[in-house]
Amino acid sequence: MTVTTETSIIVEGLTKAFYEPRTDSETIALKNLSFSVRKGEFVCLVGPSGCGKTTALRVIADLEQPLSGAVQVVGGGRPAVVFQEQSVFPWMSVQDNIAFPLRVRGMWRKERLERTRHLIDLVGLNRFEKSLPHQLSGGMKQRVSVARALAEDADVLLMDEPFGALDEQTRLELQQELLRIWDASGKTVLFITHSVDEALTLADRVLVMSHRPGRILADLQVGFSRPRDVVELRRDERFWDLTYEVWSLLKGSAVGEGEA
Amino acid sequence: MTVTTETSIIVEGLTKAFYEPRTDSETIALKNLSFSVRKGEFVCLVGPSGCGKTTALRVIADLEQPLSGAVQVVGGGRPAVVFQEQSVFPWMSVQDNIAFPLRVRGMWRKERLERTRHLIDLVGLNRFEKSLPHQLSGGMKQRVSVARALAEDADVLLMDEPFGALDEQTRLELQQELLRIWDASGKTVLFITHSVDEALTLADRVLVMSHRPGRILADLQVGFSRPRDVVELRRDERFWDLTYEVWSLLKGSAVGEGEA
Amino acid sequence: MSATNTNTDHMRPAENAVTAELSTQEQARLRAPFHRERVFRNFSYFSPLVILLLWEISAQLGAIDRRFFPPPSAIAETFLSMIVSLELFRHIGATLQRVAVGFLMGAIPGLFMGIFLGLFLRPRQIVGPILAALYPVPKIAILPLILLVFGTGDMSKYVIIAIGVFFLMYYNTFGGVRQVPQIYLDVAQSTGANRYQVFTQIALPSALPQIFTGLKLSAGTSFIIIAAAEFLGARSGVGFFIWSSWQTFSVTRMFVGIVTISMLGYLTLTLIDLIERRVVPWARN
Amino acid sequence: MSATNTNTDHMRPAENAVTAELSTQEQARLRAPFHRERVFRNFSYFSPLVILLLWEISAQLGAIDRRFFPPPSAIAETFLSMIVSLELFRHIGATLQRVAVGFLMGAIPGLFMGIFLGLFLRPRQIVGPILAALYPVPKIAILPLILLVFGTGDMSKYVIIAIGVFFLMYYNTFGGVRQVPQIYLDVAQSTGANRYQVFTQIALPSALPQIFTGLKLSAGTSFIIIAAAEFLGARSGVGFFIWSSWQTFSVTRMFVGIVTISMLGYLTLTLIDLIERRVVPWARN
Amino acid sequence: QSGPIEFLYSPFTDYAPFFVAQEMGMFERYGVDVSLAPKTGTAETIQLVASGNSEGGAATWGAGLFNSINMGATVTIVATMARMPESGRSPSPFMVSQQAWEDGIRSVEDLRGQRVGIPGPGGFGIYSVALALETGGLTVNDVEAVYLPPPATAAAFLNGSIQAGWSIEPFATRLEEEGLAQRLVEDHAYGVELGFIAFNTEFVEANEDAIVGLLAGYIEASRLLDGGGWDDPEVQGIIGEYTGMEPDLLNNIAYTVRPADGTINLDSVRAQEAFFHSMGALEYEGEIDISQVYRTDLLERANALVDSAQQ
Ligand SMILES: Nc1ncnc2c1ncn2[C@@H]1O[C@H](COP(=O)(O)OP(=O)(O)OP(=O)(O)O)[C@@H](O)[C@H]1O
Ligand SMILES: Nc1ncnc2c1ncn2[C@@H]1O[C@H](COP(=O)(O)OP(=O)(O)OP(=O)(O)O)[C@@H](O)[C@H]1O
Ligand SMILES: [Mg+2]
Ligand SMILES: [Mg+2]
Repeated sequence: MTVTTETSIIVEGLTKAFYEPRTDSETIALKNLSFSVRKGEFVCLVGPSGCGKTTALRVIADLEQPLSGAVQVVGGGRPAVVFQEQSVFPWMSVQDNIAFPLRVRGMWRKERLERTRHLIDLVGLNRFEKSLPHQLSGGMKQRVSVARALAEDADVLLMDEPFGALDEQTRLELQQELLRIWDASGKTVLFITHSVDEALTLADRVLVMSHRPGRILADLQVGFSRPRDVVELRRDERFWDLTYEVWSLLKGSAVGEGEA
Repeated sequence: MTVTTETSIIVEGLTKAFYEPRTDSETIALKNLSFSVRKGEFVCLVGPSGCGKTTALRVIADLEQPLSGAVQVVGGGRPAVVFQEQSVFPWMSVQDNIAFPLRVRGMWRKERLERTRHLIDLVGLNRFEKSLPHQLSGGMKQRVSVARALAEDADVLLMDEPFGALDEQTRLELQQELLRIWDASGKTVLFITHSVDEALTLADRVLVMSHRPGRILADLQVGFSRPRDVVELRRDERFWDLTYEVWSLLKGSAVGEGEA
Repeated sequence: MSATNTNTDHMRPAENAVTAELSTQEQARLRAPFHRERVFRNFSYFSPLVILLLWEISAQLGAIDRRFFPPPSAIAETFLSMIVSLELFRHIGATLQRVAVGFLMGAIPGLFMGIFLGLFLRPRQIVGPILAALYPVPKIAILPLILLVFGTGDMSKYVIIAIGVFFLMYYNTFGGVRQVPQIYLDVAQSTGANRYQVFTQIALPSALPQIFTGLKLSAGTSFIIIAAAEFLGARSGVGFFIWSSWQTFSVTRMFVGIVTISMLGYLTLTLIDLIERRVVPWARN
Repeated sequence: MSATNTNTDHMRPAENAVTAELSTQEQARLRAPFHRERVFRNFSYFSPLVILLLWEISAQLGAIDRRFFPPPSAIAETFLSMIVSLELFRHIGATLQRVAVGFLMGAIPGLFMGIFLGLFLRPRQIVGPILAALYPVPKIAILPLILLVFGTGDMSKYVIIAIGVFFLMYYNTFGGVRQVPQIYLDVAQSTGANRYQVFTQIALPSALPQIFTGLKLSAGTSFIIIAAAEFLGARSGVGFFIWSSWQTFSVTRMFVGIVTISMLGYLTLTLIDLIERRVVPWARN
Repeated sequence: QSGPIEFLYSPFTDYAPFFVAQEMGMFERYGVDVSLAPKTGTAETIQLVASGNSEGGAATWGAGLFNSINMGATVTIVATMARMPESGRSPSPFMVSQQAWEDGIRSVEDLRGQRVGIPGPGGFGIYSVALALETGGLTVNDVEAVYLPPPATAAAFLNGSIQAGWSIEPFATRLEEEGLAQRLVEDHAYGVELGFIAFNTEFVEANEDAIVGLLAGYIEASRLLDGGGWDDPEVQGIIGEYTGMEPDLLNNIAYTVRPADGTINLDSVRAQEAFFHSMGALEYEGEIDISQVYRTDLLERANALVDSAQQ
């Protein structure tokens, strides 16, 4: 772990709402959200569906503007993003999709394909380099998105449920790879997941959000030593304590959107 | 459990391949896949990403034709399907999306909205009936798809990772609701999931698929009594035995696509 | 390894969170861009006036020959006198009526043909090439034949417009339907939707954005075609007015006609834009 | 509660599964639809011949007036004699050259303007209405002005075609770009792509299907327009040939011209279709 | 003047002298370099010439010309382009459709209230139709005018959209051959001035010699044609090239003619002006001052040139 005391992401009093001119109505997605992520830290964000996780991530990625409050990504470079939605370009082959961030930087095709070859290995798509996305399964497309974000080699990685559609085996492998890359590179990672297991396996800290409009309900330090063994972890009493804590926080908060 | 001895879904020697005329190459998704599902049974299908689960489901739903082998859905009516992909119609409001299958049957708008109101409750989208999909979060869209499939009230329900993008709390709630509906209605359910936990929580039987081209590696009976309590279940030794069995099956089979 | 910083109010009752409201300033800031947009948009409808302004200036400065490009002020003068004498209205009425009928006669079949061939492979393969072969037939060359079949009256003008509109609507609708994501068709098929339902519930709405492109192209083209068609066998209509003015070298009157027909077209296009904004609310922006 | 029916071969080495192969019959069955499709498609290019057949029959049966609709066999005869005398080739050459130049002069700016206005709000709001106001200006009415500005030579013909093509390409490209899913633009923005890259890497490929619709419409329209443009002030080209045949009521010759120009248009449309199939392989079917 | 003189024409046999002069080297012989540019109507010709975009051109009389002169178009008229012959078959007969003929319309009087095809409201066509109707005591207002160009006229004759209409050779002959229409009046327009040759005024003033040369070539070609040259296969080939007509169509039809010296019959022009006045097509009162734009000296010099060359 290369967590320092420098701050990497600062979210301060962030409020974000969506306005619908047709009905002159508004949806408040985030209200006064504050948290920060230190440089090199791996933070997971969990919270009920529709609570504003994606919205927060989009504001941090500078894809949306805050209504009030401030968001800052400290230090050079823009964050790399893995989107929750299917975001693979249908007109590019798997390898071109993955190498796209390098193309943006003006790298030659030969070089960028060389540089991203190991990412194709990493996500297990070796025979599919030249396939177009419509020839892939749902999980395979998701793996392409992950590889694309890793290709950027940014200091900050924003990941929105990146392993959502993967079988456990592939998911575990990619989790391990992500941790390895994170550990070796000192990247800052903000990782949205709906799996408490996953959050506890990966994170230094878990932020638990309330249901919409999202606020931070709890900021839990996850103190397990690294590298973490998935099976070992589950034998640890503290794992279940934390799981229980997160669950009860979510339970107190997550109700069907309309039942509140 | 209302499992009878009648068969509901029969898959017999199913082979399915995709041909790419540009390169004159083929991808064999399924090779000689055979299994059957009894009427009223709840069967989960797990397997590595890209192994052909979605393909199998699409053939059963009559959206693709088998290359060889046979697929039969016994008894009246076509199955209801929840797709893995985002499949909510962007031009329809949440309530119209959910009521779409009833519209297909020629029901009047008033009646079909009435009939589907409880489904909107069920998936917790009460304040969003009139919202358009682009105003929803990823998980909310997925909940719309689930509600739409339930609106069909078909005898056979085919679900492709329906709860993939949901937080655990919402997911647990919907799992319980699904089980309740299944129990009350005697539906046959074929449920694809990448979560072994989920499979063991829901299923009467778990089918484990090999990596591509997909075959059935194991057909595991899940004998827990119902209704199942999620927390209780995890205290049961057999749960962990089964988990271990599935995992080791998957581990033996699931390798990155290209590494084989 | 345990909660260090649990937000103190995390046990607030959930209702509280839902009643969370925006401050007045936030409310205002949230709406401001939309209001600004609306204002800007309303102004932007008048941006074509820039052309007239440039033209007026060039004419006044003598940069362009006033005999052949009379300044908009002169055109406006004639325009007003023709409005007062109601002369123009007769022509406008005739043109609008022909455009409306011809437009509908072409757009409706084009729309249906586009959806139909977009959805079904075999008809597409057989009928598609036939339409592709008919499309480039030079309409002006077969005008006498159209007159032969439909007479010199308004029917032949409807038909001429309808032919032009048909192909624009057909190709755009077709393209739109071909781009309907397969998943939507799969959903429809899995619910047992029949062909008619796939037609109306899936293909049509999903192709709407491109259908609107077709409508805009068709509307613009209708006015272009009617101007040409009214050169033939008509005694009324803005196209006739332009042509007869030109025959007698009444340049200012001719420009009154050109500006009138362009304005009619522009208003129609703007109207379609407004309708699109209402009917396709899910599109980007 | 435990494995009851474990497939015996689940421990087969993984390689085995990958080397799993289809039987020869399966191979054949897998490819059969594609071969069948190819054959059918190749045949379907000739479906327009059906029109000629129906026409021939009607003419032979006397159902249509042969003075105005001479049977295709008679047209073919004249056609052949003109091919032999090389007379037609001069006209075809002139027409094709004008169409090619005019098409490019209109399509390229139309494409760029469509992408540009599709991506950027402010330019769209200012320039969009100006284009909408210019689009319905009746081209035939401003022909004299075009002649005045561009002279009586080929340049004015290029310009006339270019104007028509411009708007078709602009509106279609614009529509396509407006439909680019926001997520793709978000991806580009998050990787720090500059405007030029968004232009070429995202907006252009994503709008390609609709751009192809625009290309097809433009190509068809180019041939329609050139026929009209060559009516006025040309002494070569298929349009001139048609027109002079009409002037002398040489109906069979006129149809030779009409069929020639339609065939040129049809071939161009078919060519664009083939290119589309290669360039947009990700589209449905 | 550098480069060739751009001279505007329409692809009709009326303009044949220009084609012949160009292709048979007559312009060249008189020392002018001419490039013939096709155009459509009188209005375009005037516009292009007056604005200096083209140096000169030939076009037909009509409301367009009168109005443009009135509004100060800077053109100078120098010679006639063509006129109707004084006798014999008309190159532009007034025709009645076969169907109307069979329905009993055998004379101009029978056309009262019927539909009559006219090419347009401002040119020779409507004037010619008015003259034809006058032979039966009718005016244009006694019939229903339907504006149609020749090709559409054929269709309109067949489907009964018009009962009678203007026509022109070789279209008229073809209509007869196909049994679509018959000649009803032939003698209505004898001697009527059809068109003129005009140049940009500034250009004329600066290039008198070139214009004299061009006119000389034109006069020589006219004399060749009106002296029986129409039957020459070489001439027919040239005309076919410019008009898109098959050479055999050029036999057996009537042609417009030109006086040997190319002068304009101003009385005919005045009569046309009066007619368009009566139609309300002119934007001024009274007569325009044609002499202001009509120069005869250049034509005289050209005639002298040709005469001396032909001796
Ligand atoms: N339309 C297609 N064209 C070509 N290949 C395809 C197509 N659809 C699927 N495939 C291939 O078939 C295989 C199985 O795909 P499928 O979607 O069934 O996988 P899956 O088991 O659902 O995976 P996941 O869990 O990732 O969704 C994959 O290797 C994929 O590349
Ligand atoms: N473009 C939009 N217009 C209107 N409302 C929106 C828009 N995007 C999001 N919302 C609303 O904002 C809220 C938060 O959405 P967000 O996508 O951030 O949720 P989330 O936490 O990512 O949920 P999930 O886990 O389901 O993906 C939701 O209630 C949603 O309806
Ligand atoms: Mg989200
Ligand atoms: Mg799948």
